Amino acid sequence: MRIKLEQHQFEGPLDLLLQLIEDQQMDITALALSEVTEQFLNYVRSLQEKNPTNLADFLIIAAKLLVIKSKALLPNLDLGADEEEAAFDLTAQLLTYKKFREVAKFLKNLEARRKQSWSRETEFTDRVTFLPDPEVTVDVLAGTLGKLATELKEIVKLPEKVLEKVVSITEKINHIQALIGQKVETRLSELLKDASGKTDVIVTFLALLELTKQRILSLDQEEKFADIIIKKN
Amino acid sequence: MDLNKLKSQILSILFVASKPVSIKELTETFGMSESDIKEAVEEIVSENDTSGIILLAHNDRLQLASNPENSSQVKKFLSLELREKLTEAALETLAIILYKQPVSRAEIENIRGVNSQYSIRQLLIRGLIEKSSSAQDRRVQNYQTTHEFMQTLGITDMRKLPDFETLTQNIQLPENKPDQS
Amino acid sequence: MDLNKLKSQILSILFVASKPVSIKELTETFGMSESDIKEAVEEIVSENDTSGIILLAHNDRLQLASNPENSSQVKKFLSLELREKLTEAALETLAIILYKQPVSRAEIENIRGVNSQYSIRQLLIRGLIEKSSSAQDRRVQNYQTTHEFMQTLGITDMRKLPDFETLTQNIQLPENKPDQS
Repeated sequence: MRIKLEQHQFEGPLDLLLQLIEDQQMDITALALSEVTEQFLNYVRSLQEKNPTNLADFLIIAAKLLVIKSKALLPNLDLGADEEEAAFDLTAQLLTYKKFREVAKFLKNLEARRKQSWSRETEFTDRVTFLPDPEVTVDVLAGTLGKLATELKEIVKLPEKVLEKVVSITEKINHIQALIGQKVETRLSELLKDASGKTDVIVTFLALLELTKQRILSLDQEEKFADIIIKKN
Repeated sequence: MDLNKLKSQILSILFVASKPVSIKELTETFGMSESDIKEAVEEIVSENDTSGIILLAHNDRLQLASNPENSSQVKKFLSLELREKLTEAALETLAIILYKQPVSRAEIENIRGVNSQYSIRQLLIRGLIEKSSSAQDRRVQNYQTTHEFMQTLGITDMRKLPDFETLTQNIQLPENKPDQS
Repeated sequence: MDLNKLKSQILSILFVASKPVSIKELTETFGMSESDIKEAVEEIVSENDTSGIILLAHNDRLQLASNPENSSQVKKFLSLELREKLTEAALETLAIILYKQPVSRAEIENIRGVNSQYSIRQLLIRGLIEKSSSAQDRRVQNYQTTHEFMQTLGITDMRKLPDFETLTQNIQLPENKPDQS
């Protein structure tokens, strides 16, 4: 039975990928992984609005899947040893994750027994002795609080930082459409010229796929391995 | 019920209760007769004679206590415990209470991002902080520094604490965002 | 010293202590070797199955607790609420910390494939995990499980948990079956 992906809350990209592979009932090969890439990317698109903070984590795995898919389609494609190795580690990563999910299930079963134990509230009012620590002065305490304040600031800021990292796909779609409106046609290399990292590249690809699907753009390649030409329909 | 099982359950209850419990309360919980409960209690009393935790039964009220025969070791342990320096965790907790008092345990834990039960106890035992109930909600337990500790620090007015304005402003709680992993 | 006497004295100390007690604190109190203390501790732990008050030993620290088998009676008597259920994200994070401890946040996130700051923070505030103090490199923050973890899941002896290999021996990804096409 297939789970409707959009309605299911996945704990993360590996959770989603395991589900997709198990749905496919395929061997875990590069081919199987490249088969589910499209579904994975579809989910990532839907995630944009639902839970943008986790989007970056999904995009990292999406990048690995795109590498695997490209290699399956174009075996001669050279993506650099690091990228390829990271992508093919995905199988090992999935297995480790699956094992820990089994441990999580075990813990859940322990919890479901509803057998808990409690410690005791020790009564110590009659033991209270005023005993300050001579090294603890007002300045020491002010310094400690200052450090806490700095740590807090970082915690509050972190989700914002994660969000900054993710370029919104809609924004990217608008950008590409505007660019093509001016030029009628452009090249992929042109679009990726200003990409500021792996995440940005993935988002550009996603935006392109989306626009092609909506038949706003068409993609063309003059010969194998040549730059991809993007045209307005 | 199996007598050993009943004895174990009574001990668990007395341990967690940490205050005297009457035989009557136990008969209600177990739905058993007073004589059954008393039989189990008497067995615990005689078995625990040499144990570190003994059962005191007085006027049908039951309470656990540490065995007085071990009192010299217990005293030694407690005095060693008191002589310890304040831990880093206790220091953080104390700093928060000093600047934000009166402040609740939940607030302290949200600021520190860790459970602070034991730090609070350490500070209470050493007389540096004390409980105060919240004016708005009597169920909320708040903490404040003791008068003695403020005197030791030489503070008469909270507002004169170093960087009082900036520090209290910067100690703000991160919001809970339950949709995140 | 007589082993039974030592066991009794350790129990008395743990009974009055207001926090988990380290093996080191006990060696100082008794002026005895670590191995003597540990022998007595292990004997007490081996009686955990049946006694109403059990000894939780974890990361060389000791704490008394009620027997989880008596959970429903204790709960009923004291009208306690059971602890809130853990979320899937918290369970995953806890699973990794349990079998990899002490473990860093980076390693947890690498296994889960997802930012785990929020889960870690929730587990820290609930006291189910703590920052590990014995880290070699102070800049790397490691995490480990606590006594509260044992109490929440009703674990009486960490050594009785199945090992990771046994627990996950049947877990595999769909295998390569040649000639499927």
